[in-house]
Amino acid sequence: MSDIQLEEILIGAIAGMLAGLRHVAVGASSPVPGAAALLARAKSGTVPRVSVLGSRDNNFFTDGGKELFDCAGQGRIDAFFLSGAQIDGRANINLVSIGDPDRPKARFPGSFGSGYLYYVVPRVILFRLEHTRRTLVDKVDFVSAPGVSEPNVYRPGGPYKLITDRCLFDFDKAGARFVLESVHPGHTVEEIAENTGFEYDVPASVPETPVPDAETLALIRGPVARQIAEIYPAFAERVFGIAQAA
Amino acid sequence: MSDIQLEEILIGAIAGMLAGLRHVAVGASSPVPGAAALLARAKSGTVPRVSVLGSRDNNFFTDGGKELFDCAGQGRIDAFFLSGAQIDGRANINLVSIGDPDRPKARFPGSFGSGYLYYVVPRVILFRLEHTRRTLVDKVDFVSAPGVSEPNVYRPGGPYKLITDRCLFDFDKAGARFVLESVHPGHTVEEIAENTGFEYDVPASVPETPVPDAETLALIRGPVARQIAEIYPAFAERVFGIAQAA
Amino acid sequence: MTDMLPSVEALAARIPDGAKVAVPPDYTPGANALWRAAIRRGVRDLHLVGVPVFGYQGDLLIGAGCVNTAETSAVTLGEHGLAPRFTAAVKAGTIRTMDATCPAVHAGLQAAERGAPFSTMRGLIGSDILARRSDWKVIDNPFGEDDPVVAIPALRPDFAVFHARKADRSGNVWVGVRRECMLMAHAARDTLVTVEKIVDDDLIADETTAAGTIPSLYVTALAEAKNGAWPQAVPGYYGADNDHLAQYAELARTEEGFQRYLAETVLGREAAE
Amino acid sequence: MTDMLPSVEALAARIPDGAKVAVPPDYTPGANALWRAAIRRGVRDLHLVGVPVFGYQGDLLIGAGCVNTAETSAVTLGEHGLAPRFTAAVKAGTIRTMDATCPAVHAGLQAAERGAPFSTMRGLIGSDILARRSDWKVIDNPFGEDDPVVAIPALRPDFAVFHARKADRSGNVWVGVRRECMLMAHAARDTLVTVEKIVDDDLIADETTAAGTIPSLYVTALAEAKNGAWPQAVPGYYGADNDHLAQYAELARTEEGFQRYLAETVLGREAAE
Repeated sequence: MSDIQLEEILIGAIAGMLAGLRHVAVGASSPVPGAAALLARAKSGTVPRVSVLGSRDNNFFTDGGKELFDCAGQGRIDAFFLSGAQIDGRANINLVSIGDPDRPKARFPGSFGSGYLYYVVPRVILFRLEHTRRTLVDKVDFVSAPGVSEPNVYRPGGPYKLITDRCLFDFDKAGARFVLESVHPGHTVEEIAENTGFEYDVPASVPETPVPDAETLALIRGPVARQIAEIYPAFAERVFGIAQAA
Repeated sequence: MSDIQLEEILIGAIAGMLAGLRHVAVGASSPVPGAAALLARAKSGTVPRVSVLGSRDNNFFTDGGKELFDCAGQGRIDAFFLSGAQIDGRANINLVSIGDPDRPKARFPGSFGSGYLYYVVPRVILFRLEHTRRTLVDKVDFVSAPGVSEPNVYRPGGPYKLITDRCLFDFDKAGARFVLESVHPGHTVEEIAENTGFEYDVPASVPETPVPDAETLALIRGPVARQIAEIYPAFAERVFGIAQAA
Repeated sequence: MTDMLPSVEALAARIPDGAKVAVPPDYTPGANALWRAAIRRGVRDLHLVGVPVFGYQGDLLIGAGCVNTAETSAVTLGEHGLAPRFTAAVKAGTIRTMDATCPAVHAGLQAAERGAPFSTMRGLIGSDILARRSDWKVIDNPFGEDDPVVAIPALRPDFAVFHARKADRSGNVWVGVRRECMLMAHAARDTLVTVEKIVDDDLIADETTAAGTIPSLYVTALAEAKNGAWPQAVPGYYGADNDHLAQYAELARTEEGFQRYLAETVLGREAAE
Repeated sequence: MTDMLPSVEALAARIPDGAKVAVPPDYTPGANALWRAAIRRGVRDLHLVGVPVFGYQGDLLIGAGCVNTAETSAVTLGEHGLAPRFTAAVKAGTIRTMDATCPAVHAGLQAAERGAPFSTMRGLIGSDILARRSDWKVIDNPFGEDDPVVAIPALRPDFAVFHARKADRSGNVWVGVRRECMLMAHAARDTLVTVEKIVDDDLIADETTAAGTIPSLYVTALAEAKNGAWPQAVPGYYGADNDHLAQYAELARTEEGFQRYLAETVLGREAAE
């Protein structure tokens, strides 16, 4: 199994979080979540609908830029993916800046739809491929969207899992804390502790993140890779060796 | 001039109220106002746009049933027409019912867009072909939309004129009263008083409503009649003798 | 995702008694074949929402005793005059009316479409429409000063029901510029549609048709129903059957006449649909 | 009603200094030829509204010193990374940012489209986006209990500016499913559009094209501009010039590099447009 790549493990793990859902939406610039959603659809038929922003074949919206958000507000999107330049221990995410927002040390693109989708989509999966104390921090510098809200705030949605290049966290809504769920092959519980800037819970026993079985791997490298190449040709070439169209 | 019909006088008079406007909209079931708007466009080129609901050739909306109202809210409609089963002396209009609305003596179709358009369209022209004490009343039984509003209520629009089969009233916004402006040929100031259920002002001298000149009449009976026949074939046949398409 | 059903009867079976159902005005094709099936099935206590008004289809349902509430800006048969069964029911006090004004219906549906609790709108203040709608509220515009504005709560029908010209085999439905059908479908929990024909093309794949298409995500169930809007018009397919509508308007002026119409045109029509 | 102008220079002349201008995201064609003309003319102090984000066109305008405010949910060059001139300007404090979240931009434009004073929306509460937007307010939902909700005031740009595929000779503009352009045009006071080509057909007369068409009523002025979105894509006409955009992203990392890009690609391009 040494030839299994990190991306394939992540795709397999995320697909497992989507089983049984009706509609999964994936934002722009999200090749791994996109592939995971396509895998979930290919595996089970239990995710009949996948919307990938920026895709030609997997984007059926006909009401302009607002439709994704309207659709989420109507309760028709079950899962979405968000990231953060910083993510903190209460699952607050920062997509804006480091330091004073008016004269920041670093400035990122901006919050996109997170200030809404994080509140209304039931399963928001946080995805961050750089797992360091720089990105996973005690407290974000700017809250694009909070992980938890006061009880009187309308909040049917919120963080469900956080997956990084080292491990998978579950989010405990009641305690407003992450819980280490599994560690990817080749990584350790101690290494996670060293590289995480926020406090989190560690159960007595932490399993290894499962790697995709042969059948799943064949799906990932076959139909899923071909479909994702339409949207993310550079990603498909790098990970799956699919040559880009001229 | 004895062959000039009432409808032609009304069409000519209303067209005069529309001179210089950019966009006149006409609701469904309004053949005389529709013809007046088309005449205003034909005469002067000063009304470049006429929207007639229910028309194929004169309805350019592409955003569904809401667009007319959005368009008015944006300030892009300068004039519109409303009627009333009852209209009272403060220009309140009733399109709903006579008596207790829950067990009415008479019930009409309903308020349509009047509860909005009467407030936001600058020149709302009231049009009622039955001028009697039954229709022009002291106080309407149900206010679909009021003629005037409290000073703190957002009200860029409102009543501009009231035209009936007997006469034309101007509306004095400050005084919240109608003023007799002209009497149609063949009718008298005394007859108006007998048949009007509300109080209104009468100037020392009340002119006769002008009849269309020969050139205008040719426009009404020619291109305007042909255009209105597309939308209101029965009206065009009755008034202009244009045979309905099979 | 869309259930492709074999008949209007199967579609009508989806509408339970007491459902809140949004229907289009008469200038947009109504799902009349479906409604005839629903009447035959004996559906009761519907809360009809006119978007923003309704006509023949609602008058028929009211006359057949299927409706307990009419939430609408108007009820009209257009050039055929007043809607006689609606008028009679209101006068007899056998249905509840929730009178609206057109943009308020759109405002409520748009709040539902957006997942927002309410929309605000100008107008209405000082009217008896507002005075009688205890479900609407006047609030202060927080961006103004002493500036009252009407708040219209999200209007989320249980069902949107209409007829369209075509759908594809995935359940995407082309409505062209009849965009109120798209708003209804976005706002409603479930949407039931009849179409003149089901086509083999993918209506979403070609952007020219996609621009007027409701994606199947919003379409719960669908059936082909040729002439499904009769006696109303379907642009590009057939015009309104004005002789029939005039006859309806005449017969429906009395309860006896309406019952004769119902027996001949609705109850006796099952085999044809 | 729409002014048919002979050139992008004539269109650019319509945009005064200080205008509030709504622009589309990079996946919708931007009026880049028009913006190059505006830069050559030396427009200043624009308030750019990203609907709901912007990319290349805004970064170019910011780098050229034409912008004082960026009201947007994000600024990104997509696969080409961060928008370098935006990032530099924010760090240097030379532009004001009004950070938003996508549906809040749509909510503000929809309020303007409807002539409503504000829209309400869920989300945002507890975020620093909201904390820093003093032009937004938290109000009580009058239909709930202890239920705070965000009020977004009507967002009415002075101009909506974008590129589209085709227009007809009356000024009707076909945008297909790029419906955010229609929302922008409805909401803005004036709309300026460049198109790949002007066609002889009436785009409103045929319902299939009408369904994706902005009526000329909303289109103030229009000019044909072949390749007018370059280096962005225009679906059905040309793809994005990714080599050029990558070069831009590289050069614009420094002020010197950006000035070189500007001299070569914008100031030196007048004859070509």
